[in-house]
Amino acid sequence: MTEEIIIAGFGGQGVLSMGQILCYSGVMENKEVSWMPSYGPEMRGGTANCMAIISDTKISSPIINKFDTVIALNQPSLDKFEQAVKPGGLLIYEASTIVNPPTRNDIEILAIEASNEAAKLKNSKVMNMIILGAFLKKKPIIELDNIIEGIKKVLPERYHHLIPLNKEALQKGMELAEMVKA
Amino acid sequence: MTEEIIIAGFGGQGVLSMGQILCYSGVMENKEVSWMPSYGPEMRGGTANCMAIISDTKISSPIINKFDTVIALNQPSLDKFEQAVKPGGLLIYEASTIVNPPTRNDIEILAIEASNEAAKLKNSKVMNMIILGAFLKKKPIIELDNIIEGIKKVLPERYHHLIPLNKEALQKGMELAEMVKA
Amino acid sequence: MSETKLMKGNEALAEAAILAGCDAYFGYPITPQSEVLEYLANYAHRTGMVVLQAESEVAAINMVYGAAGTGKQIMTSSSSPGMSLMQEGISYIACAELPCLLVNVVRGGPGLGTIQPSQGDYFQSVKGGGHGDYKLIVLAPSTVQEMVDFVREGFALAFKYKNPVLILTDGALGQMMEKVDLFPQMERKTVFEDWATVGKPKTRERNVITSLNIKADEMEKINIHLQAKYKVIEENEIRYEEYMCDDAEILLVGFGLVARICKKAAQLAREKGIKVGVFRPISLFPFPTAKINELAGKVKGIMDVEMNAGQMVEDVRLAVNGKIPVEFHGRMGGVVPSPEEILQKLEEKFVGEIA
Amino acid sequence: MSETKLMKGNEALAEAAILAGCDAYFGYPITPQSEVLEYLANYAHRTGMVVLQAESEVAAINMVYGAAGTGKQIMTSSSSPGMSLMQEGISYIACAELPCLLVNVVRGGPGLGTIQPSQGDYFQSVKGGGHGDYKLIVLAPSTVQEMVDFVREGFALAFKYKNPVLILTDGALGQMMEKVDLFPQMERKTVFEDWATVGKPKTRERNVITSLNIKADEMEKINIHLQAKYKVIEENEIRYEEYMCDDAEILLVGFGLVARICKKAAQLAREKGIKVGVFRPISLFPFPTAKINELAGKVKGIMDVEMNAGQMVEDVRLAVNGKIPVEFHGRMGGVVPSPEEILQKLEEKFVGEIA
Amino acid sequence: MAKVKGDIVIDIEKCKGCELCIAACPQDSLELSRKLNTKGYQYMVRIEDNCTGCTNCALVCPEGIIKVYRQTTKKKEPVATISNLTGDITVTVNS
Amino acid sequence: MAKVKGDIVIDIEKCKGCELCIAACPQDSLELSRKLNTKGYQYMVRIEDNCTGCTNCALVCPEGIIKVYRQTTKKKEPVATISNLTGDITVTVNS
Amino acid sequence: MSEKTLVNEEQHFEDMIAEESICTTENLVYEKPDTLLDTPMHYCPGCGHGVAHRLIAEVISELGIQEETIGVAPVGCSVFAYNYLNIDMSEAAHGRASAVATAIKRVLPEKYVFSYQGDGDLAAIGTGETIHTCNRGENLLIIFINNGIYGMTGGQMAPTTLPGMKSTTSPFGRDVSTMGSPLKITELIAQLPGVYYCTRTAVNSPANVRRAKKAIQKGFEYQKLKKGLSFVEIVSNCPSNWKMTPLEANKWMEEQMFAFYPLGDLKVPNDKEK
Amino acid sequence: MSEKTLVNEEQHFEDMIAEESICTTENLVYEKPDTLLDTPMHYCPGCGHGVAHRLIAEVISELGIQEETIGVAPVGCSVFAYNYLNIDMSEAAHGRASAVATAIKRVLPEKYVFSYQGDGDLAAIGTGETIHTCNRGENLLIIFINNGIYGMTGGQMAPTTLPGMKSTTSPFGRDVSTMGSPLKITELIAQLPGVYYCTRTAVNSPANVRRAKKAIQKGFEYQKLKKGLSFVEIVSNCPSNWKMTPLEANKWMEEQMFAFYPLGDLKVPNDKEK
Ligand SMILES: Cc1ncc(C[n+]2csc(CCOP(=O)(O)OP(=O)(O)O)c2C)c(N)n1
Ligand SMILES: Cc1ncc(C[n+]2csc(CCOP(=O)(O)OP(=O)(O)O)c2C)c(N)n1
Ligand code: SF4
Ligand code: SF4
Ligand code: SF4
Ligand code: SF4
Ligand code: SF4
Ligand code: SF4
Ligand SMILES: [Mg+2]
Ligand SMILES: [Mg+2]
Repeated sequence: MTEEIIIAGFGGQGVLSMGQILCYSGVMENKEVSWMPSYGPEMRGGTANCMAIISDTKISSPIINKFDTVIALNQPSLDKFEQAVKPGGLLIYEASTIVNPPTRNDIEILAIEASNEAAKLKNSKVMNMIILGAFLKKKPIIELDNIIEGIKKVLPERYHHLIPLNKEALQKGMELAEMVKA
Repeated sequence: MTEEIIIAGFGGQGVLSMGQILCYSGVMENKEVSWMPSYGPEMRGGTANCMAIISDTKISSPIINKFDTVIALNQPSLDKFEQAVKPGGLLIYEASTIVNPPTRNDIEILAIEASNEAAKLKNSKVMNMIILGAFLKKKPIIELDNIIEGIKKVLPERYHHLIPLNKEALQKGMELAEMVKA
Repeated sequence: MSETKLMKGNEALAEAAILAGCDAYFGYPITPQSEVLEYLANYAHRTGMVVLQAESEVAAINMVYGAAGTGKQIMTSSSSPGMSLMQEGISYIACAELPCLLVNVVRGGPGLGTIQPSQGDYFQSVKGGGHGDYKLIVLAPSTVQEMVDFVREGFALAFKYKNPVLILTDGALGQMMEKVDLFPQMERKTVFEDWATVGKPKTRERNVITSLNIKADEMEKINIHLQAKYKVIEENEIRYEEYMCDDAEILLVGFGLVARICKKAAQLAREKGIKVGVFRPISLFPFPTAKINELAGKVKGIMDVEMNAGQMVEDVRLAVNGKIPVEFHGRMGGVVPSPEEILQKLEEKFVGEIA
Repeated sequence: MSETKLMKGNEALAEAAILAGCDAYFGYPITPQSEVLEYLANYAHRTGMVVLQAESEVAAINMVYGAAGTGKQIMTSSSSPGMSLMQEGISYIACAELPCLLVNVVRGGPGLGTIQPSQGDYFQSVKGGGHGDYKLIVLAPSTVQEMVDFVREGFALAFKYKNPVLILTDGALGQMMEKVDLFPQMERKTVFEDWATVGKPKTRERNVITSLNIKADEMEKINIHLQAKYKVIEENEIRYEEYMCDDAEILLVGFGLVARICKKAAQLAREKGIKVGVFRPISLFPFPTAKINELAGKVKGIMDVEMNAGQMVEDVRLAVNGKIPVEFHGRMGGVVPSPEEILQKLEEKFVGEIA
Repeated sequence: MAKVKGDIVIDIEKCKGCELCIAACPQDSLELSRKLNTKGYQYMVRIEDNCTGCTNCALVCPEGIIKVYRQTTKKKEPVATISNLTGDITVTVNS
Repeated sequence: MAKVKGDIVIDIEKCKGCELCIAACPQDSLELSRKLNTKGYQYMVRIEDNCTGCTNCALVCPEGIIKVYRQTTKKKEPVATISNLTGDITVTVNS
Repeated sequence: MSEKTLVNEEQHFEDMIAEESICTTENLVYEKPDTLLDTPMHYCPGCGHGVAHRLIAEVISELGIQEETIGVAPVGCSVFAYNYLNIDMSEAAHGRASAVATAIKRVLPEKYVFSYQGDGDLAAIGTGETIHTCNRGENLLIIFINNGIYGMTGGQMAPTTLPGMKSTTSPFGRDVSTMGSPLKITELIAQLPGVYYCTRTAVNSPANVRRAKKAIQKGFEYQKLKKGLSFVEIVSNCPSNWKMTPLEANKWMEEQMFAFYPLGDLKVPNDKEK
Repeated sequence: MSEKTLVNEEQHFEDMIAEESICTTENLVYEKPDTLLDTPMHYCPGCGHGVAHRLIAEVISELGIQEETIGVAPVGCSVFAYNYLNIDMSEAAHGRASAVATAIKRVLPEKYVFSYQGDGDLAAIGTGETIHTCNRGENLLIIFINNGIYGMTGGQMAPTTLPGMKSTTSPFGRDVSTMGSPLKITELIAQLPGVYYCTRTAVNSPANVRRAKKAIQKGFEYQKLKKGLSFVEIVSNCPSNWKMTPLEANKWMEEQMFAFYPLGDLKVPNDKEK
């Protein structure tokens, strides 16, 4: 198994930590992982993205330009990376703010209204976890328990009381993925 | 004609200006010239030397290690450069301070008591001009008049009243060379 | 007993410095390597290692010079513009034969450039960006694991040869996270080197750290000594990696991150039936000249890939010495080539050669 | 109408700067080139040229950057350690495409080294001692006359290509006196370049001098543009000198002062009946690669001679590309090789080849 | 003090919602929007009609995006050209 | 003030004839030699026998080559070993 | 955001249009100057750099010297100042802005030249250039944005970081015993004879903004009169790296920074030899 | 040389031998310290560097810290200080001696560390390092030899060159309007909180030599007490480049240099916050 993912959105949407959580969780399952942020000035206010690779075998290039899964959390990211999904791959996007939805038909597309759902959970910050849940539903490459362990690694100690909420969000995402699929 | 010379002595003995005078004078006679000082920390108090080349044809290397003429104004310089005279070449040295005179017999050697003679002229600074005179006697490569012109170039304006004295010293040197030769 | 962690390249490198028993780090912030200083500021107290944010890179490298003169394990890190400012100091360190570890997390140049990854400082690192004839031992990691390993190895080489060692990496390796096995905590230096300026006991002559010798012939002797040392390093310390080279018809050559992308390109090529191998120089000085020359006898052509306008390719060509064509593909200014693009260029350049 | 004078290399170069209409000089004292600043401090008032002793070489090169941005004729000079400190600034200048004239009167390195002549900074000058991919146009004079001529020529090239030009010379050429023909006084710059930062009139967009482009793909475009420019320079600006190359069986290759010593060695060789020619690259970048390659087809071997541990020899070897053996003889740390010694080495290295 | 009538126009698309203008307004005329602009920021809106045109908000605004108007006592000139006026309004309302 | 008996010994081979000691000597005991040492410098000599051992000359000497002696009132110890004494004298006179 | 006063803003604007608008050219009492371009600035919300830029632009516009002014941007968050100011500008290497400005002024002595520098730039890596530019009394203006931190690189300690203040490189707070006290470089500079005018301002409040503008204006005016060097420090904020909201940042600045860096003139023409 | 008092010196010495010599070990009241090696110094006749070296050696010998002291020599005429001082020493790149000293002290906090620097070194190219080393209050001693000129490179203008003073790069005299006023860096440094002790001395007269030695001694003692940075300026001469005899040079120094650089303490422990 090798899963090559890019996650893109605004800075502050939790783009980088989503990738990190996947990688930390991957490590717990003894997988090979690599996480590559687009660092730099865009991080300030602008857009941010990271590539994550989770694999059973050694990872050669940590930088790639075609992905098994693209996760886009805003319109610019969606515009930029829609074409980067490998044929037959998966595209997940946060749908609440999208005006121009994707158009490809050779890939699987999942539109998740994660912001709205997060609002329902009374914490807009868990939007990314909802999306992550949706992803994991589609690509169950890592055990949910290990994802929780990964969250513990990425979340500073003082926020660990929010882990149940994050778990809830993940599950919500999984549900939504189920529904969209249907 | 190509004359390759090295002049060596203590800093302050007028070593560098002797070479410069030869070169300036050479320029007046439309000769090719090059003057290369040993610059650097030795200049302070220690020893100094310069290589001068005067030639009718274009000068290739301004740095050489065998010379037609070596002029040594103190013991260390004599010790260092005696072997650098080409066979059949000329070695002139200031004899007043020399304890170990040169020993080669495949070259012409001129010992000039220039310091003592300079003292007689009541200006120890013209010691170098006496030596230069001796050299010019042996190797009349440049007209005396042009040497005087050369001195004018090298000597700061405010010392130009000393030119007659220098001329006298040059002539003294020529005389001495004559005598030694005899 | 080693520990597996998921770490950012820069942080892993900093952690490795602590574990290697590094005695002091002097540095100045610059993207994309500021995490090194930041990590050390947070964790170096574990060993009591000195961490000092200098007022500039010029100060930092001269602090390295001073501290390295005491015979301790000293390091600094910077990125391209900062490294340029260090060139005078590096020349001094190399000439004074001080062991120390330098890290350049290269970004796109020239000038202020970008903060994206690049390999544009190969020449500076390998040929000597500072004045005079000197060599750094240059190691180019291609994984976060090597960012860790080369710290320990770098210090060992630095002391073995009394020579500065440079880890030449790039912004991507500095910023990316991978799994790393950390080595156990090593002791900090407690024994003084006999050449070090630590205070002169009665039992020995005073030690002097200097790079000055005002007499040309003596300065030449110093140079001859240095060149002789570099020869020994060339004989003993060449490091490289071969990947599917055995049956390769075409060789990709690249260092650092690029080598990994080349591997992926080679995989893609093999999927298409093109026998491509990858040769990765790990030590850039000493350069694996002989090995490349040997491989040049076995393959039809070489494509060297770098994130610059073509720098290491000169050393590859010098090694190949005209035997076979050496092509070059480079991306500049912070752009990272993709595996697909490398394969495509390879096909273009060796259109005749490829079955 | 030109004037013949006997002048020290450094002073002749400074005089040439005044005559060329140079607008400003910024520099910091260092042996063996301090005479440049000193001469200018004495005589620059003739044209009103700005002469400023900076607080350091780092300040000086950044002053050059600032002043060059106004489109005027700006220069600096230094010697090896000082040039190392300028590397960051030079990389900025090259990237911002500012015309200016740099002079390195090389001394023996590395480190503080000696103040005697050397060619140890060839790599730094030609490969780029600063970070990133950039090129200086590098001219290597071998006479005091060329110290004069290359100032004028250097400014012309700098403006033609919007590129810094480096005169790479050495302490001996700086300190020695030779006859020079000076050219007549040229006008100082009065017309503003359209890209210069001189105050934005309403009639144009503002001008910005920068080397920053935070987007990697845009920074790559800047690099592609620079590389294309360097190609054009390579096509148009190669300079070299041949000396008795026509019937030569062995070639001595050397630049600057060394080429003159090689000529004398060639004379000595011919006296012994050995047909030796001398090839002198004048422009070190662009390097006369094609010409050397051509000559390599005609001679049995090449001995490259440098006052360093072997730097330009790499470019010679790249040019020869394995055709014939390329030997090297170098002296280091401020020692100047003698003609006799060169001849002897040549005989040793080509013992079989020489009739 | 006679009440002066003032007003402001801001370029909300460039507003970053820093709230410095809000803190600087002596009239408490300003607040943040609930909606986000396309850059993802809440932006500043005038919520009270008591602006005196004191310019405080504009002075402290880091983005330089506040225009301040104050009604002068002298007889009004004909208003600016329609195109200008529309321009302003368009920006204010929609962007 | 009781006149104190002093003396100095200098390493003339290292003297550079700067004359700073001469200027510093309150007793005018010092002068430059007419001869040169092997480095080419005139060197300092004590010309008057009125030295008080005040150390002024030694304090200002840039070369650190002046040893100063002052006769103590207490009974003399046997003089230093002959070899030492000779050594000093040799240095003073010939070098 | 206080919910009670928040009205639906679209409705609100519609109401406004309905009213007779006073927003006419003749009523315009404040707008950004022409010299400030419309390009949106890349600064974080609430960052003082924006205000400082605008003030420079205002002064240049008001003095009518846009065509004769050359600015020098540093390496720091304000590296892109040339994207916002509609004048000829040169970007300078980190710390060297004052050397760059010196050279420009020397070759173009009739033009107005200023450098704009952060505290890392001016008081750490650029200390030598700063001191010597000031000491030579170069006839130019240095604007010094002191936000007590390295903004651009993500919040490392600056020479001006306050004692005990946390930064990414002083994670346990600045320890003056190992990291030194904050460097009051402006106090040092004020003593150099080449410096004609030296003042410390801020842009946190309307009153301070006005004073800062006045100071910048003087800097340009003295330059015209060839008086030598003017040095205007602006104590500023860095909400992002201080990890505060802009309002918290300004409050902290007023309480902490102003205590250490008191606002006011350090050297004024009448008091030159102070 | 006054002919009248000059006696034949060889005769004179022979006379001395004839007399009973008082030059015995027990009568020895002054000789150069052991820490100063016998190597002849390369300095020009009358140069102040020699005295300064000797004083450092005396203090080190007297405090008995030869085994624990590490010196840092600069680039400048005193680059060879390590040839004369019998202690472990590091030569530093031009201007960076205080950075080098900082690092040595940081890794060997129990040792004594000093840097020895000229005015070009410390106050021109090394300004940044000087200010920051002092500001951090590094626990070491900086000895600053101010001779108003670049000695080693042949007499170029230094930051400390006096107004109107000629040098090879100010051949018409230092023009303060273009070259700035002499930089009183010691006055600046005295104000930094990290600096514990700051004084200006000279070595032109026996009394000043004694004072200078005392100052150097304090510098080492405060270091032992971990008080922070001590800064000892020694106003010195450069007969060669001033183009004067040593005596003329010292006279000129007393008249001109001391007027601009008045001797005395700038900061002493009791007056720390001055
Ligand atoms: C030679 C060099 N060193 C380091 C850097 C990295 N760097 C960029 S900006 C900066 C500091 C910025 O801080 P400051 O000057 O205070 O400006 P601010 O961003 O706070 O406005 C640093 C260290 C660089 N670009 N060049
Ligand atoms: C980077 C660098 N720049 C310049 C020099 C040349 N240089 C050597 S010493 C010196 C100045 C010496 O003056 P100062 O520090 O006052 O010491 P002094 O000789 O007067 O005692 C200079 C400019 C150098 N060696 N290295
Ligand atoms: S102009 Fe004054 S009153 Fe009007 S909104 Fe702005 S700050 Fe408030
Ligand atoms: S000050 Fe400016 S940017 Fe900040 S909220 Fe107000 S209008 Fe928006
Ligand atoms: S010790 Fe005093 S009295 Fe004796 S020679 Fe020296 S200075 Fe003169
Ligand atoms: S002070 Fe010293 S060097 Fe100078 S003359 Fe006296 S003994 Fe000689
Ligand atoms: S990082 Fe700080 S200084 Fe930079 S733009 Fe953001 S708030 Fe301003
Ligand atoms: S040049 Fe000046 S400072 Fe240097 S040794 Fe000579 S007198 Fe002393
Ligand atoms: Mg800052
Ligand atoms: Mg000096």
